[in-house]
Amino acid sequence: MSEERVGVYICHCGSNIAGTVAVEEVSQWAAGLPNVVVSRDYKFMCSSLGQELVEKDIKELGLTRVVVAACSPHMHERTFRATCERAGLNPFLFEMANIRELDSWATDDRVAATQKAKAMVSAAVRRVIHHQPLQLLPVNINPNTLIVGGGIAGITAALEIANAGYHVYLVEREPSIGGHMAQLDKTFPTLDCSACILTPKMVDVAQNKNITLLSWSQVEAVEGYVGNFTVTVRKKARHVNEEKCTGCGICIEKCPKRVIDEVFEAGLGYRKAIYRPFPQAVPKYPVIDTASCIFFQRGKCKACQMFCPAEAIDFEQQDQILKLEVGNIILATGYDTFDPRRIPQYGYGRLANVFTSLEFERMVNAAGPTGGRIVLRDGVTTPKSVAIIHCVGSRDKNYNEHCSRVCCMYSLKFSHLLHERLPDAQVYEFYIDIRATAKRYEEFYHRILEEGTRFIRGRVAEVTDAARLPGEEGKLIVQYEDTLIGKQRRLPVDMVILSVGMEARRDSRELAQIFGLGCEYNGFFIERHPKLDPVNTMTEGIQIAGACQGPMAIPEAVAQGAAAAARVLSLISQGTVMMEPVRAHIDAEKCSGCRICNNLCPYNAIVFHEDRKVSEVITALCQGCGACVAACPSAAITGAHFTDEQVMAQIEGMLWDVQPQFAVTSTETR
Amino acid sequence: MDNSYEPIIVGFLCNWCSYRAADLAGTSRLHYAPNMRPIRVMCSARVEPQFVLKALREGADGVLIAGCHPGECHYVDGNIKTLRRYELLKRMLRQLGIEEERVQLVWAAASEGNVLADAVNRMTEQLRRLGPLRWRETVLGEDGRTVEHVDDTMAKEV
Amino acid sequence: MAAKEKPKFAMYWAASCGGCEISTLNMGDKILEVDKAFDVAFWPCVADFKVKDVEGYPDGYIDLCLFNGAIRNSENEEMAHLLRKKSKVLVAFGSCASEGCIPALSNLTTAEATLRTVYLDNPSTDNPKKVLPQPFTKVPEGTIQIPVFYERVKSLDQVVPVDYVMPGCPPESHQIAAVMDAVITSVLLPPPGRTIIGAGSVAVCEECPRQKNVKRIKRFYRSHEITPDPEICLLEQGILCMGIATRAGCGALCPRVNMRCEGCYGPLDGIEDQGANMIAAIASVIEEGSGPLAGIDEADLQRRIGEVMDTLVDPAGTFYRFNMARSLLMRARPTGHGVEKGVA
Amino acid sequence: MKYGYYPGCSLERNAAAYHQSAMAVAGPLGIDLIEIDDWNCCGATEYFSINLLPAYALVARNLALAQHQGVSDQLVAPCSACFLNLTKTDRYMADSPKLAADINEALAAGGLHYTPGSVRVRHLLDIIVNDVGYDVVAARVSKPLIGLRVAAYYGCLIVRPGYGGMLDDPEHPTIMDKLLRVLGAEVVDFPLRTQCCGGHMTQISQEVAYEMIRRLLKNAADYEADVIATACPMCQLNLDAYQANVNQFFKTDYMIPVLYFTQLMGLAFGAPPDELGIGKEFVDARPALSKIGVAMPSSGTPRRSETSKEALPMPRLEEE
Repeated sequence: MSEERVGVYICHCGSNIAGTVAVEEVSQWAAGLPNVVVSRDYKFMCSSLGQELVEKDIKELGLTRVVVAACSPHMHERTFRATCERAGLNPFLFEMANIRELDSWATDDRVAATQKAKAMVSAAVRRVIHHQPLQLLPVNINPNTLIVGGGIAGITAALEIANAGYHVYLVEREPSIGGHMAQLDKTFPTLDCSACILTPKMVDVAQNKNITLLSWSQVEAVEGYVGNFTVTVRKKARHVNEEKCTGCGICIEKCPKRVIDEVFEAGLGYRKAIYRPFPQAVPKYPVIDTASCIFFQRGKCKACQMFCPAEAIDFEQQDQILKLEVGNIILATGYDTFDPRRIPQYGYGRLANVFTSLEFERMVNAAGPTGGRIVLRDGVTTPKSVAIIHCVGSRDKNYNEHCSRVCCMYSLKFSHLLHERLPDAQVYEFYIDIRATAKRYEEFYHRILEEGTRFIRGRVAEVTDAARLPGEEGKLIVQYEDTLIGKQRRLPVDMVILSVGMEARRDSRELAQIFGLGCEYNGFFIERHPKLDPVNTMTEGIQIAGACQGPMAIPEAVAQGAAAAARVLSLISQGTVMMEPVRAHIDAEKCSGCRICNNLCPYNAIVFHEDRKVSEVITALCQGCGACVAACPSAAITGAHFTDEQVMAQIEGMLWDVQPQFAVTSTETR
Repeated sequence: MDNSYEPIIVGFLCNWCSYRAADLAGTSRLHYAPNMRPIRVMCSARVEPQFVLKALREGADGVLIAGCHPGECHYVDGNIKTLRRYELLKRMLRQLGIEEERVQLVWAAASEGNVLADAVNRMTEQLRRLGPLRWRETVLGEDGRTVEHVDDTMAKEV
Repeated sequence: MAAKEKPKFAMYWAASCGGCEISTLNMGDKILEVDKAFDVAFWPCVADFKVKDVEGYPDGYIDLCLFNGAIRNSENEEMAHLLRKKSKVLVAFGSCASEGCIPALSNLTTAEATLRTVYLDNPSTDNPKKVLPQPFTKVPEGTIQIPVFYERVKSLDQVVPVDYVMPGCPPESHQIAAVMDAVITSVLLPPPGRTIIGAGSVAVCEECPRQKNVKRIKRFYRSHEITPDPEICLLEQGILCMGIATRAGCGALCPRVNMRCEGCYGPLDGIEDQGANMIAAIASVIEEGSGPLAGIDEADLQRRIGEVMDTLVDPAGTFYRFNMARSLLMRARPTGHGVEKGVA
Repeated sequence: MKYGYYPGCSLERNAAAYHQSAMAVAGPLGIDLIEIDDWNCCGATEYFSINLLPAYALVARNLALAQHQGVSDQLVAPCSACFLNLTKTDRYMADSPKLAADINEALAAGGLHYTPGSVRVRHLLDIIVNDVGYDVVAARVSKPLIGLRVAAYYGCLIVRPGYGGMLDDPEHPTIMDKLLRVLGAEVVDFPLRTQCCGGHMTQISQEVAYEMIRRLLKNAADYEADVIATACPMCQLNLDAYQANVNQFFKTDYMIPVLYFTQLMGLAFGAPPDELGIGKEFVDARPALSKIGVAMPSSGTPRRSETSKEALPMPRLEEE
């Protein structure tokens, strides 16, 4: 019988726990458990008074172990560890029993809940006796930061960190930073020209000496842990020498090969084989698209090289593999739009004059394929009537259940632009609910109402060109149900705009695997806590910002970019961060060199010493998962804070009410 | 079968996915059978078959191991190791006369509180039908008889 | 030890095969030194001693008692209690006494099934009246009493407290000799309390000369299905060698001759269940299931892994070959449908 | 591949061409259709609306026969109405044990019984596309239908979701388009591919039926289709037989022949037209079919070419 002196504290949590679990009964019952010297129950253990209760007992009763039965360890484990520390007790000689989320909130059966609470308290007491004092592990933080994704969120984070005086690597997959925002014409609700408010920030990025911009580059592998990441980046060959190129653009002019620009122009415009996505691109150096370049395909042409005044074209340029040492990583990889071809009845791809919202953004943009003129697919006729369909692929069980938050607002923006550019055009908007939820959004909605857009409440069933009634000839007919008048209607229009929703990037799962993150079922990254910690992830040292975490508009993306930067800056300024001591350790005396554990560690934290024929765990790299601890056939590997004795004792404690009245023959020396 | 029998399940929940799913079930007041008694481990790969046998021996009627979906493990592939161990353990338990429903492995992501709740309800129902295990009493206890209480009344004619 | 009178030595065999006695005699001429140093007080295998002789001894009369063999029936238990009373130092000698060994494999089935297989359901038995051994049988001359056949085979320390344990099936002669030397020269043995003597404290791999690499097992092979490479670790070739989870001390005798270690020296310190420990170790290094996991089909992955595990025949019998009696569950559940009925 | 074959009444009378052409293509495609002995009418679309239980029993009798004659556990019904009725009955019997009991009680009078789910009902188009496969069909094509502009008309019965396996996307099916393209024809876009042809409305209210037929003909004409291919005797009947009435009623002059897809497939396999029932249709198909092998550029503006400079590029459809 060990001589540990355990204090047990049962929390009422107001009525959250006491409402279902008979807390007094559990507390009195716990007092009778072996090693328990004091057992109290209190209304709010996490309150300062509750904590002082524990501190007083530790000092006055000489407690060597503490058990608190309250909420989830993810809520207040840190609070009570600090309490123990203040009272001079090692914070790891403490165990929490979650009798709220996992017990009182999950049933209304009072008797069963109390029985379960007793089991969890008994398990915690039996476990805490075997706890060992542990120290947090200091880890120093490399001040460099890696930001993946050069959209507005990534740009904001990069500038915040760089302006604070620390170095940032900004990796962007496309030839230029700017992300989706660079494609937009105006932004809601202020109707600022998107490029006008974005390009200054892009120029800042280019000119900031603390930012190393790696565009046309991709992250291929990440190793290490918070403060000490090693990132492998592939800087793809631009076939343009960045030192020599002045960005004059002659090569783009002279290039004879014209292809459809599926990325920046959203398939509505063209670009050359050697191209810059848009004039204000940052960096300004063009890129050769080897798939469409005549030289790379058939070995002839080289027009760009001939006309380049700075001899910057270099066909032999090879991809570069860079190894970046960084302390923190921010993922700001953005989103993809929903592909409306998945809804055949809306006719996108079949019916010429059905456009996606991104196509319309490019069309309405002065630098776009039509120079800002709103025309039909034939490039000539201006539409007299336009229908904008909301929630395409969003709020729909067959596609994405989530609301993408931005489509209502940009649809209203489209209405305004249509009224502005085609005064005599009639605009219709088919909506389910207008979601104008942020500052000055509702006022913007009223303004559009006054500008004469007709709002029809109802989901559009089909867009077809099969005319039936007079006046439908040669038009797109929108078949819909108007739920406010309870009728089915057909509306002939010239042009249809599909307000497509936001989805996670198509490759978000592969990216998550590279960075060791979790993905929701729909592909968005999982944040540490949806309400209180949206920019942090479960992996220490990796933050997420912007639409890669979920659908959001530009203001939220900027806010999250800055939030992620603030989190990084706090880590950098701390210089070191204390890491959980939950690690594995190999006792060389017990290790037989069987090497079972060698390939079990996803973080390569286990190395084998050929000379001494034993394996060893590199504590810094170990993340404490315990896979090797469980697997070691000689029990030579112990896992701090999750040892075999602790868990076995916990199991025994958990099953206190089913121990047999008579033990198997008494001499059983177990 | 005495109707007062309530199966007891020892549940091993991994800190990053299934434990948070259980937390989520609690915060969203999803009521599910209180028969599962949770033990938190950092990863489902930390659960040793030894823990499962210990739980069964100490009186549990069933053991539930819950981890992250393959591909979503916080430690990259801890859950795959758990799956391998589970598949081998399952085959050995069958030889020891323990029904397959008594030891189950389920995947529950951090956002799938309902999935975990359903799994617990389903398993509780299955164990109610199977009846108590009570290893020490029913399996080990029955030959607790010592030499003394054997007497000649048990003699049989040949 | 009494100054001039020689220390008393005893060796008993409960449910055992006699291999331990043979291994003891295998010490060669060292046995003469034992004879010189000890007075044999009770050694039924070697000389005709009677139980009432032992009952006549005062308590603690025997200085060293090597008890091999598992506790299968009531007589074994009686003798265990008797020898415990009469011996100062009781050693659970060999795998049967320490953890059940081969006799305990019958814990994987039922006592009744074992008896039926031996006395009824096998080709060479002619038992028309279907008579099974009973504790008491009335015959014209009176009542015959034979020991009670227990439902569960136990290890020695599950019936009486044991001072030392010498694992091995059988314990190697050189280990026995070493222990006897220590007792004869009264070298201070480690404190009693089921302390392991005559074996190492690290796994067999340390004594095994084979080259060990990182393990990636594709499938398992039974001994007749593969001729192993003599240089490389057997487990890596898919042969279920228990060496990784078994105590050293035998000098890796079996792996040296291309035979897989079957785990007879028992688990290492801190291991509650050798079988469960083996599952944790080898299942983790199965190759199936490694590789990219994004968007994998979960049911198909489970099926593929299941197929690899099917190549490992009779996991319980393999993992618990020597350790069944002291495993966590100690026996199979008689009412369980998976338990082979009537098949030995 | 062996299948039970349920021709249905239409394929014996007004849709004989469908039966003939089906038989003609079954051989080269390796499909063995064994007719169910003593089958009866399926009640088409009318009987269900008159009296439910006898209608179900009527259809279930065929299922029972198919089950007991045990030719194959799959029954092929080329006619869309029969296909849907058989599928619906099997599904509703499986879903509601009470209905199944009542039906089997009725069947017992004739010494028959049907266990729901034991026969899988398949449409002819389904087995050609999914069991035989496009590449096997392509291998059999000896006279590709080059130059023939075809509108693929599915009708409203065969792509309904919810009954057993999904044959194709209910909103926008494409399997017949792909099949005809494999036969070498130029398949035009046909937005009203699943719009109803009026069914038995021609008996109840002619004006309504004529309007529904006119829409289909107009849509096919707008896309300059030479011929409409269909897989349902009722659609063929309504579009073909009433084309003259529609022209008279709406003062239009549509001359679009309506053929079964198996007839076109037979032509592509090189079978002689009269063996495929060509000529049985009201609107003579021969003038249109004369275009096969003569790759005449169609008149009118080409739908997809981007010759004009200002035109904006069209997004590509996935499988094109």
